[in-house]
Amino acid sequence: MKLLTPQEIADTLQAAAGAGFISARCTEWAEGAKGRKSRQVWLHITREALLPTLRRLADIHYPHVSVIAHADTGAQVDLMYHFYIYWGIPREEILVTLTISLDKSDLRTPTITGIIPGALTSEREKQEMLGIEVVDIPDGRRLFLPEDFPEGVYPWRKDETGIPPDMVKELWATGRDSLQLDDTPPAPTPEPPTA
Amino acid sequence: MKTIEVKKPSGYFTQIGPAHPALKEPVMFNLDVEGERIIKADFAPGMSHRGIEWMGLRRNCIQVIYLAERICGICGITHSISFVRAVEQIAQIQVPVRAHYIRSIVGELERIHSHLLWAGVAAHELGFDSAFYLAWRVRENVMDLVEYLTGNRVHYAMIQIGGVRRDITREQFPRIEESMKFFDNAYDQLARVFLDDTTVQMRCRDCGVLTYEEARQLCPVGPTARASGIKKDVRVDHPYAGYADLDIEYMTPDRLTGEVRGDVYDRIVVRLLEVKQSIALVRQLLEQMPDGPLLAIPKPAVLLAKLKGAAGEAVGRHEAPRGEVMHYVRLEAGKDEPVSWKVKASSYSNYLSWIPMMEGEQIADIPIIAASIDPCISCTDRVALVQDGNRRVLTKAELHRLSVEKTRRIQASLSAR
Amino acid sequence: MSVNEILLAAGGALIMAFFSMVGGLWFAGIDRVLAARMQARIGPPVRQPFLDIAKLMIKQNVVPANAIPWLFNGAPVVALASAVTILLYIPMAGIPGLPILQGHGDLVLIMYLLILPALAMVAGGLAAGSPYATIGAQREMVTMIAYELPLAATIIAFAWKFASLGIEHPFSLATVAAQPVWTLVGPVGFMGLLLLLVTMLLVVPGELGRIPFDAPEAETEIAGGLLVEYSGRNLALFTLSLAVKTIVVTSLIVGLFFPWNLTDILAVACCATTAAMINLAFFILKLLVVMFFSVTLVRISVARFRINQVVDVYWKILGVLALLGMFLVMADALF
Amino acid sequence: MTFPIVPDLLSSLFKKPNTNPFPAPQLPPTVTGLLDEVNQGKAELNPPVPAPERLRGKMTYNRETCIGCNLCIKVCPAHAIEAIPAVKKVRFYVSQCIQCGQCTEICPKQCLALSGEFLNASHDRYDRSLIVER
Repeated sequence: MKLLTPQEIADTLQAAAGAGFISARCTEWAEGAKGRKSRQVWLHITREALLPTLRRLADIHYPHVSVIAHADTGAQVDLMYHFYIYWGIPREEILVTLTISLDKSDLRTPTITGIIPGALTSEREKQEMLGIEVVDIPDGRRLFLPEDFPEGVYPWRKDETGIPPDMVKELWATGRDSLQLDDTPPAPTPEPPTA
Repeated sequence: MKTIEVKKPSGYFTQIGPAHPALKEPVMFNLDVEGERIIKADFAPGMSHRGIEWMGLRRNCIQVIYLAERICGICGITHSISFVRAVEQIAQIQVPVRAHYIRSIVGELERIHSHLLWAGVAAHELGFDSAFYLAWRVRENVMDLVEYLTGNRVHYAMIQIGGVRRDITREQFPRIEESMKFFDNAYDQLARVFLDDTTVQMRCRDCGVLTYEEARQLCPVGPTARASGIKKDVRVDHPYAGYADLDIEYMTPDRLTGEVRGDVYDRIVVRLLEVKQSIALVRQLLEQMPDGPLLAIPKPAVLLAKLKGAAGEAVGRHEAPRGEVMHYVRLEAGKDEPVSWKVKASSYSNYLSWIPMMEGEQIADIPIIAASIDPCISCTDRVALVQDGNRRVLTKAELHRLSVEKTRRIQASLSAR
Repeated sequence: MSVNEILLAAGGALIMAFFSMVGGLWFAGIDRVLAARMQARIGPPVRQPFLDIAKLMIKQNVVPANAIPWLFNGAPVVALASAVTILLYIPMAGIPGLPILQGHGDLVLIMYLLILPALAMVAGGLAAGSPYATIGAQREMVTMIAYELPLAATIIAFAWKFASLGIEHPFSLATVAAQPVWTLVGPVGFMGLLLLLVTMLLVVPGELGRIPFDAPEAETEIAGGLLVEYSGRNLALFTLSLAVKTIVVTSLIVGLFFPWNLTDILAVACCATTAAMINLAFFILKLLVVMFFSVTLVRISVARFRINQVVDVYWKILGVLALLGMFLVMADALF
Repeated sequence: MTFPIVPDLLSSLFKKPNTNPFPAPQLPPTVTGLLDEVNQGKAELNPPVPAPERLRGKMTYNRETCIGCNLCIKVCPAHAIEAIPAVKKVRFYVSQCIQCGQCTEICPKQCLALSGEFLNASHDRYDRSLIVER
């Protein structure tokens, strides 16, 4: 197997994404005394280009799906699909992140479990935590949230569908205000204003 | 949200969990069984969802390190190391090499202790309590060593953004070497007890098999993947910390047994081999550790100010004892707290492989199969109550009230006697 | 039997029941301490099982809503009563007056009686109405069927040996106690008897539901199986019946294989009471040794078997061993 | 058939147990009663396992040198530190402290430290012994 460089991977995937390509960048990061580098490819694409790009990626090397990360940016929700290719080859692994941005008015994304079944856990989690509909997901039940968790509340959203303040219970503060701490010295009384 | 109707199966339906002696942490297995055989397996985690990521988005990066450290009760370093690596990449902080080595040393000691803990739990699930006591007795030594080096037995508080907080000095080396010698012997003993024992072989060979192809598609990590012959190990694949300078091998079961079967026995083999590997790695790291500072930015106040100005996204990873841990972090300039933080713990990737492992096996194999991926779930303060077909959740306060009431009742009936 | 004899037997049975329970719990305590020491632990004090029973007795006795109460509550009583009953048939250390029911039953009866406590547990488990208990009850039945084969083979071998020598009442335990079987055989038969002894030692953990044959209870799989719904007094009774059963099966092995008395070996002549005391102490020591090798050591040095492996081990390994032993004992007569 | 653990088990029978003993061999009827007996020299407690040098235990606080900059509150991950704005000092809740020691590092006046004291259990998390104010 000929190993592609990060730039070559970015180019190949850009071609696969076609019109759905938005931006790409390659980064490196070195640690340790010998300065060996780990390499990352970040691709921003549209939702429609996700499956073709991923199929092309799987042709290069069967990707290890790490997780689908997320970020609520206000009007949109970003989904970052983190894949690793070239696993099993010492120090050659490359992180390929496919980012898609979904408008909050249309939070739908295709399932990638047809290509990588191992992504199911992460997709189920995105549904319940972010309110995203994963189209054609083979198992759409809740995963982590309790059964009596209210519908329409999505813990990872930062808008009005996020966790409402009345669901938040600050355990650390419970009972503090009722303490009678008598040995706290009183605040210095300010001098009464003269004249 | 779309839901799937579960088809009514033949045989009968039984549940194991969320609280069950076979499970050290709460997860629920829904099983269709025929006699003793499992026809269909499903699981429901989330009995202990704590909303850690939500909490992290309301704290600054230094606070998040310690929150991350507490994601897992056993791995005190994996989550904090992953988180700080992501933040360092965003803020472009170059960590001193000595700090990288210290991170790796603590990481390897943690692997030894975690694998020994697992070996004990697995033995207990098999009903082999003597091996459980043996493994945990041996583990006590590494716990003492970690306490000696970091100040605590778990939750080491060693990691800081840009380095480590405490040094491992030359005066401490003999104590570490003493422990490594102890583990050399302990490894021999453990390998004998676990791998040569006839009853362990009877229970674990060809039980809970995960084939190479299944493992490739379901993307498990760590020893679960390696036991099926999948060569995935962040320490080898991805150069980071002190590991970047070492020559590390993928530990697959064929190194000891000459074949890969992907069963529970192979997972025991992999973990034992990794204990041995970790001993060697600690020695190498100590030998090669350079001198130098421990922190890129020694003053925490300065660090906080720098992080407030940092922006970008990055991924930090670490090979935890259970496999890959990954943290995605996104920072924005002007904000103390991360705008996005996604934690991927190792068991998160391993859950799905339970299903092919369990189907077709016996009820008796559930505990050891469940334990064989070394699941790390977690604990919480709520309990589900089913009454007259209705389900509701009891809070800690309610539980406390109920138990007080019951104690009063019993006391009253006793005094009435 | 006259009324007097019946009264005497009843009184003796009560005394026997008391001593067997105390002794059984004491054995359980010793078992736990020995196991702890072998695992490099300190372990509980020897009196711990007594404290446990005392605690269980004052605890609430929960009867599940979907249990069959009379069966659920009756099973522990039957288990304990039947365990004590067996003891009334087993000779002990040649002490006069023991066994209380001497002459009323033989080895075959004991074999049947041995099933009773287990059957009571099965009934209790099924009556509990819990899936775990049901699985446990099914497994207990399978285990019972499994260990019957080696047990039966051993008893047949003994009876055949005595019968072939023309001894009256070959199935009677008194016969076995009077003539240590080892003295009746040649080298080949000796080998056979050794095999039978090993088999019997490994039947004990099955009888008592200890690791590796504790699939019916399997704490980490089915949360205690048969006993999962039991609490309080009922659980105490089951615990007691298991304790008594420990004495029963170990005495049976001692009675079959090691019937010698210390006074006979040393040929000491002393008054009857002293002799009885010495013999009793020696008998208890023999029981402890048998328990150590067949219960304590076995249960801590292996992993639990799956239920199909229990059957495999009892039929394919121990069954074959027992049959081979029986064959050797029979073949011994040819040489 | 091999059972490699059996020799280990049999040899442990003649060795000292590995467990660190509890202060008292068994739970005494009353703890205070036992302590009284110890004070009178009638009973003995098993000595505790020595704590390691670097152990991070209960917080100590020097109220006099504290300038009330509240930097420790900024880095405390556990909300264990509370500001007392009236006097510009802080208060520590030991029951919520996770002993990370981050506050001791950021403190500009070095008025905070972690002691080796680790017996911090109490039935009440706001027990007076678990609130450090000076």
